[in-house]
Amino acid sequence: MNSWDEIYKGQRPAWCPGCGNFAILNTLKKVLLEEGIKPHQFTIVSGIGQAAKLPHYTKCNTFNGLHGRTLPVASGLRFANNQMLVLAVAGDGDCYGEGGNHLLHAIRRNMNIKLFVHNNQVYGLTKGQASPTTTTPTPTKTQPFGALSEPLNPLALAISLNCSFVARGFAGASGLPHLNKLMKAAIHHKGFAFIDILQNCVSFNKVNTFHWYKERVYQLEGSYDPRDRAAAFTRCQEWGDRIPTGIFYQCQRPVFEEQIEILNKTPLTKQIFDFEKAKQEVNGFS
Amino acid sequence: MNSWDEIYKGQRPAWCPGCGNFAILNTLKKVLLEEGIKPHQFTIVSGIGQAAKLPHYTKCNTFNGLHGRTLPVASGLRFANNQMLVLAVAGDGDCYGEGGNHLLHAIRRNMNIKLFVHNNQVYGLTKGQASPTTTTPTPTKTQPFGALSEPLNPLALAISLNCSFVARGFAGASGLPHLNKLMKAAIHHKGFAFIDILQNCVSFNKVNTFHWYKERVYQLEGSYDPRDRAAAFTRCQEWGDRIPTGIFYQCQRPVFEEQIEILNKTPLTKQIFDFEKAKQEVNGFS
Amino acid sequence: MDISIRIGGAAGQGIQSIGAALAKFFCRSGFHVFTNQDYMSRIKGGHNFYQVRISELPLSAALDEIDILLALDQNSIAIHHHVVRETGIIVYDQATGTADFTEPASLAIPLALVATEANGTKIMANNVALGALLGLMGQDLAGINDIIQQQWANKGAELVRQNIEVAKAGYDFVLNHSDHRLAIPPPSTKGYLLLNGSQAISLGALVSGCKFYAAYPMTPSTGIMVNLAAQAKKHGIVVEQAEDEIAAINMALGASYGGVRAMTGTSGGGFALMTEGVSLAGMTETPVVIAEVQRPGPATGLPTRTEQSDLLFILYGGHGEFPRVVFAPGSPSQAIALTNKAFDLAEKYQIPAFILSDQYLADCQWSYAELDTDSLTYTDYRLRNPELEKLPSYQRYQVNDTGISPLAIPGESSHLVVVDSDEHDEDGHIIEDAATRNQMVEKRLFKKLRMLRKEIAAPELIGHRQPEILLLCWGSTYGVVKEVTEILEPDHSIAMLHFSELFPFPASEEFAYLQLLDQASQTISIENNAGGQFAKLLRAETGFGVSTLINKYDGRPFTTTNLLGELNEFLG
Amino acid sequence: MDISIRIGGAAGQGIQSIGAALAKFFCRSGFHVFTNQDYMSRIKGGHNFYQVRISELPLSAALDEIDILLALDQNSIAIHHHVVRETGIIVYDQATGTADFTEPASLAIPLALVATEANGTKIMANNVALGALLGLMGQDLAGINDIIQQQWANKGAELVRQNIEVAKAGYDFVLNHSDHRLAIPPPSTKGYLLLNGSQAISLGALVSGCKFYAAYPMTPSTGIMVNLAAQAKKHGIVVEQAEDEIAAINMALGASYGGVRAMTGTSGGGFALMTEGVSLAGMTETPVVIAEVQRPGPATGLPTRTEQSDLLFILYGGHGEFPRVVFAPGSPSQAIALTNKAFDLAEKYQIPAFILSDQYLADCQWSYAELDTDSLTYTDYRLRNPELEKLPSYQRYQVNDTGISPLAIPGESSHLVVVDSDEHDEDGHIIEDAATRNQMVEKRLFKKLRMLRKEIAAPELIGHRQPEILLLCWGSTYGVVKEVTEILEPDHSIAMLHFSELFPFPASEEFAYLQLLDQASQTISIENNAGGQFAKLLRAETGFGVSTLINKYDGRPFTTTNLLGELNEFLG
Ligand SMILES: Cc1ncc(C[n+]2csc(CCOP(=O)(O)OP(=O)(O)O)c2C)c(N)n1
Ligand SMILES: Cc1ncc(C[n+]2csc(CCOP(=O)(O)OP(=O)(O)O)c2C)c(N)n1
Ligand code: SF4
Ligand code: SF4
Ligand SMILES: [Mg+2]
Ligand SMILES: [Mg+2]
Repeated sequence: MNSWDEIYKGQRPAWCPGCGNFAILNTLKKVLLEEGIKPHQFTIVSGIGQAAKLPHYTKCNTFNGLHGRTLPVASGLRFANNQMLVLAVAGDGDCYGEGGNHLLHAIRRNMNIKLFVHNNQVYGLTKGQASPTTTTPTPTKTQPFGALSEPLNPLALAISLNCSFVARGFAGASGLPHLNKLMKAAIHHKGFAFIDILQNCVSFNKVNTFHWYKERVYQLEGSYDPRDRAAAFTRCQEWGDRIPTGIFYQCQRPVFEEQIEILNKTPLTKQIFDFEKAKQEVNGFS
Repeated sequence: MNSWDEIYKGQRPAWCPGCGNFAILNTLKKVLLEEGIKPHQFTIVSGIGQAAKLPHYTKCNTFNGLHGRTLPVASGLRFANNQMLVLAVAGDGDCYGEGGNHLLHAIRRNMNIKLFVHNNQVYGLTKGQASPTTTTPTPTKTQPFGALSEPLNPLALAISLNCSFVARGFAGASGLPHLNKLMKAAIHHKGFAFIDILQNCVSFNKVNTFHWYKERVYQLEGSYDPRDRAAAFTRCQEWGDRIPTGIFYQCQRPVFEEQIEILNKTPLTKQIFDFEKAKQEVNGFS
Repeated sequence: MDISIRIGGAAGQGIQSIGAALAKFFCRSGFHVFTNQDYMSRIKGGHNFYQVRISELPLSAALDEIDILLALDQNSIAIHHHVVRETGIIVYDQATGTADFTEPASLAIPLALVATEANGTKIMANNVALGALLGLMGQDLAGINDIIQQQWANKGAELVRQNIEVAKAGYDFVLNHSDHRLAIPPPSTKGYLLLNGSQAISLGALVSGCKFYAAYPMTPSTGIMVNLAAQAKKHGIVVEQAEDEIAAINMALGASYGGVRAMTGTSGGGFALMTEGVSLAGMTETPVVIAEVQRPGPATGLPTRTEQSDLLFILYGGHGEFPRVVFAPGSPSQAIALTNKAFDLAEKYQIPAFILSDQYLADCQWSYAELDTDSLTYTDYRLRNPELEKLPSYQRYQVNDTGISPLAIPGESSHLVVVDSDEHDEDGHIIEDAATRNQMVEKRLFKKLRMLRKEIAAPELIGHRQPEILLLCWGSTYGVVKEVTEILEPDHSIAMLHFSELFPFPASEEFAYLQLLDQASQTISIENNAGGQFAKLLRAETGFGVSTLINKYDGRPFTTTNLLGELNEFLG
Repeated sequence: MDISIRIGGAAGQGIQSIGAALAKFFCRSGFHVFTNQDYMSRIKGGHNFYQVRISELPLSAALDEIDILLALDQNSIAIHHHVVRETGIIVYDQATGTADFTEPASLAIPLALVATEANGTKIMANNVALGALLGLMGQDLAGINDIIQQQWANKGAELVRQNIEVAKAGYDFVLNHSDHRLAIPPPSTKGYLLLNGSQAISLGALVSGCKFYAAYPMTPSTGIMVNLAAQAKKHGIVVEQAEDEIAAINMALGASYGGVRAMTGTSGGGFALMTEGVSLAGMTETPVVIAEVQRPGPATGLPTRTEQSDLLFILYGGHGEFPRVVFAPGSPSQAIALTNKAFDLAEKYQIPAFILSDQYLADCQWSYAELDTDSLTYTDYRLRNPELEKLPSYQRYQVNDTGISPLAIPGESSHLVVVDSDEHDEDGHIIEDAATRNQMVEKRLFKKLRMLRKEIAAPELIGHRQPEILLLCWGSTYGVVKEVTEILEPDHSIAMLHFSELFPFPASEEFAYLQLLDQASQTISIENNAGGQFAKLLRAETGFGVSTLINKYDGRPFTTTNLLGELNEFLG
């Protein structure tokens, strides 16, 4: 057994054999080991879906909440404890469908949260309905006329909101060393860091298969400058025969919780409550 | 009384004197008259807020629903009746805050809906809290540390989602003939058309006042090409000393309801239900 | 004759296709069939089972003891071998299992090998098993050909042929390798229809003129959407997957406002997101039908299992006060009828109407000789042209004797249709004065409720007419309580009272069921939940408190076997 | 002495600042004060009023008849002149109104003119009116200076001085132009505190160690957020405006999981969006306090008015079954105590705890000599270091006798804190088996509920000890029912029973209130709703059906006057 697998050993995954989620899970474990982050030092907040089961399959503090509500919980946790490393793990349905509104506003807040979206372009756990990233006009059992909506481009969306870290990774073997780097960069980034991870679903996505991705995916060239927002916006629209991965956009923006003075010295959760002082407020009021 | 005011006369507005909403209302009435659209031929769907009261102040079919839920109702209505002209009217809190998720997916669907957002950069009806478009770091009574989130750029967001018609208007007197044109263009556009309208709130927005807008607002030059998505993305980020208005982006995309065969001939609401045929299905099933 | 076959295996092994084929086979042969499913929230692996019960008499529940276990993996043998009757048999895949005990009997089949030897491929092994089961039950194999044909049709004729061959090989394997037979007498009738709760609700919607269904996928409600989607083109129904449940109900309301019958469906967690929309339907008086297919909560709970724990939430979900109807069908046939009634009342009274289902009802298949379509109704209550255009004036919320204002369609005529989520006047415009408010509450709530109460049918009494022991139940427990009542009735003064129309609570004018309750020495409320929610409702509505609660909240349905066990101590 | 002053005008005319100053003035002078507000959902225009009632005795409700009407526009004269007592007077702005009747007396003041003549500006006209009112009531004007000082402090000393001058001018105007006086005897005590329900709930949160409040603005709940935000820096509280109510409750749960006491607040429509999160709190056993400040529904309803129509929704909101506590304070002082108790029980039992308020309670100000802080409690129930680190192992959902598993803070120690919205084992990991499910329902629901029941206080009985007539009420109607009971008690065998702790429903072991109900010949439930929701709850929980319902659902609160009127026919 690898040492990363030993240290971060969790429950036995209930994923299908061949699912891209395994590679993401293992990459994350390696990253944690390489970064020297101990299980109790981070929390994974997740929603509901196949991707969202991930925290159970590693060893960590876990808040496995509701479908779509990953980011508000992660934000609340950062408010309570701004010394906790908070990872948010979600599926594409979870984060771009049910949870779309929270994504917008979490990006705007720019709290120090690392969001990893396992984007398999389908609803996996509920058996193959179209997700916001499903290619048109894929017919499914619940889309009698096909998936007719323009597929959502999560990178373009994030860049439009001036997200301070926007990346795409690929969960295929060839992409893992790169994904490892992206995850580390996200963890080191100050502020909200978002990685959309292309992940194959062997059971329900027969279009965007492992091979489909593998043939198309490549890394942004070394000369690419992620500080250029306009370029990032253009580049992230490349999708089809060739699909770039890497850090598309990164900028420095004030981190939300750092702007709140009362959190500067001690995390809220460690601040001692002065009951007597508070009681004085009751009759001092008016 | 103007003829537009007579034909589309509604309830007496409960808006504050000096509010930018009056100008938007009157411009809309003129547009309707000039386009020859009779009161019963269109429906305004709105949410809750000052902006959302608008349909009561004109004469039209009205669905004044819940805060934030304008677009799903408008979509449902278009599904039922794809011959109805559907206008969706919302505030910035309504559409970008509470209703943010619906905006994403309504843009993706590209149904034939015209969305007019009265963007006063504040929650008006609830008395002055920060909205998603409020300038940082404005302090308010509910933002003790100031509004710290990056203000949302609705145009950039829409362009990132490949919204098929993206425009900005201004509700000041100088902007009204232009707003009139924008509204007409939106109505003639095939698909989802979105106008973010800068509107002053005399009671609660003391930063982005009428004069503040007036000094900054100008129209995109005639040579501007709204078909260029990259340029649109760059241009819509201009905000500060000078604020452009006009059609930033326009493209042709399949209209959602036009792709649904069963809607092609007759709107759903006029299709006759064949009870006997349906009953046969019950025992024919298995 | 009463045979139960349980097919166990991991998700992805195809137990559902074997089970479905088996059920269809017997149903078409003229047997009554009841099927139920037990599956995990995962796509591959874990452990699931599918049970098929067969009899010449109507069935309405499952048993715990089985006659045949088909085990596709070792795990299934370990979990289920102890419920196989002494006379029964375990059939298992020789490649994946061993049965190291002598009782019950067992038969190992090298499924893949048999398939390949019959010129099939390994993935056809399931049809070997299917053929083997039919062999064990001494059936004429011919009937299975059509079923295989249907299942494999879109894969081409050659594959169909191969699969038929393979099934035959399984059948022959049994004839050659085992003497064990479960005698099944040849049936007398022509064959039955097979229907589960999801299909029934979607058929109910279809036959009620539902033209728009918006939903967000959520187990175990997705079946309704899938079934309606399959009918969309043929019957002109728009099925739209919304971005979330909030959008789903608001879209349905928009479509209903636009003039079509509209519906949404979800499970408890999704319904939680819809309650504001329900209240909007109440205020705007927009007809809408909502199916809530329950699963065990709270929160994500047990996503693929069953529970009846959202009754009180459905009754009171949504802020403010407005009328609604709540139906909880007990069987697929009731589900058709009550979905039809929900659409009718939703439009007649311009209110939200609920169908409360659960995973158990959704997934269980019942067999029927024929479904009643004569009592189904369709009345278009909307005000359309030419009547509408002829009116001198139109007010969406006109106050009149009934509380039901005419429901016009926007755009049909020159009259405007103005609806508002704020309190409003007859025209639909915002008001704040006390007098108009009072008038609207009177119209919207009191007047309608008075009439609605008269629409509600009495609960159904089965069994003894003056029972000592009265079993109370609602919704999906109908079948099992019925079966248990029928078993016990010959020897006990027992009856059941099933409530499928729950709100407004049935009046006891026509049928004095309260008297029955008062006279019974034992009143036992049987619920698939922990809180005894129906018993609470009964007391809130009538003041009557039941003497005993029997609750099951482990995510599994009652079976005839375990309910009989639970009741034992009360039978004296 | 019992004087009521009503200030009427359009939104934006500043009636609130006049009313607030007046209330403060009398309160500080040692009078008891009760204020209530009636306002529209608009920022400018329309018609609002603010009422201040003054007495040397404690007050808990409003009257319909008033002694002084200050009318800032003609509309106010038209609407309210008929409720001015014969001995009363109407003071109005000469520039905007006329009083063309002889009774009651009236006094026109050219407000703006008086202001400018006193070297002020027109916008100071409100202080002319304020001074005039104090003149009419023969008060010593000195006390108003501090209040004006506070109100205008951030505008600079010069403006403060001018405003004081202007108030004096108004005062003098009355002395010179009117003989009408409402004699108010000099008070004997040192002055009272003035507090409304919103302030009380926020103080209750503050004093309970609330460290995180997330909400989305919604009338009439926003006051809580505003008050807490004002204390944020001083007391180290993070107040965050979420993008919607769903985010608000999920943020609160995230913060609570992180180790801090967390709260959210909203009104009915916002609460509708939170029910899934409530269920999540139930499943994950995450403490959270939720204030629901009711307004008339359904849907948007009457956004700035009052109603008690979300009781059953709060009790059963959220899918699945889990314990909760629901408190409905009847006054600001009860609101402090019950908010404190809600925080305590939420954390002790790891459950969602509700404070049910409404616009009436939120906005009404009560006066108090002193607020009880001795009975407030603060116990930190969380498992922190060093105890936590010392444990050999930790399981978030450990099964034990109490059902309450230790609540550790993630990151504090090397132990992991794993919580899950799916059904889970003691470690917090997903399970699907029936045995663990049963164990968790037993732990989470049954065990806790048994203990929780013992935490709930009995209802409060006021009046006759063996009443013939028993008035039942809950939440914000406390004050008015109390006042009415006290008025009637001398001549009737009457009492009131007020329920402020509604769920779990109070047991009748300590205080046999059910016996009182049985013995009373009339039991009258008084509710500010249409459905009689409390009466339903009472029957669901006890089987007792009240004899009469008195409901008010026009968006306005009961006043002493109208409730006395309603009760008249039952007094025999
Ligand atoms: C409120 C709510 N709605 C719907 C569901 C059902 N549901 C569970 S997972 C899921 C979607 C899964 O898709 P995705 O988020 O892409 O994750 P994946 O399984 O593909 O990893 C849905 C719709 C739910 N649990 N809660
Ligand atoms: C679910 C819900 N949450 C909150 C509210 C309260 N509310 C009404 S309007 C509004 C915001 C108004 O701001 P905006 O949408 O920008 O409209 P404006 O008044 O500025 O035109 C809010 C928060 C509500 N009605 N419903
Ligand atoms: S269904 Fe798809 S996403 Fe889910 S575990 Fe299987 S392969 Fe992975
Ligand atoms: S509050 Fe602002 S937005 Fe609302 S009516 Fe007044 S000026 Fe207009
Ligand atoms: Mg997915
Ligand atoms: Mg606004």
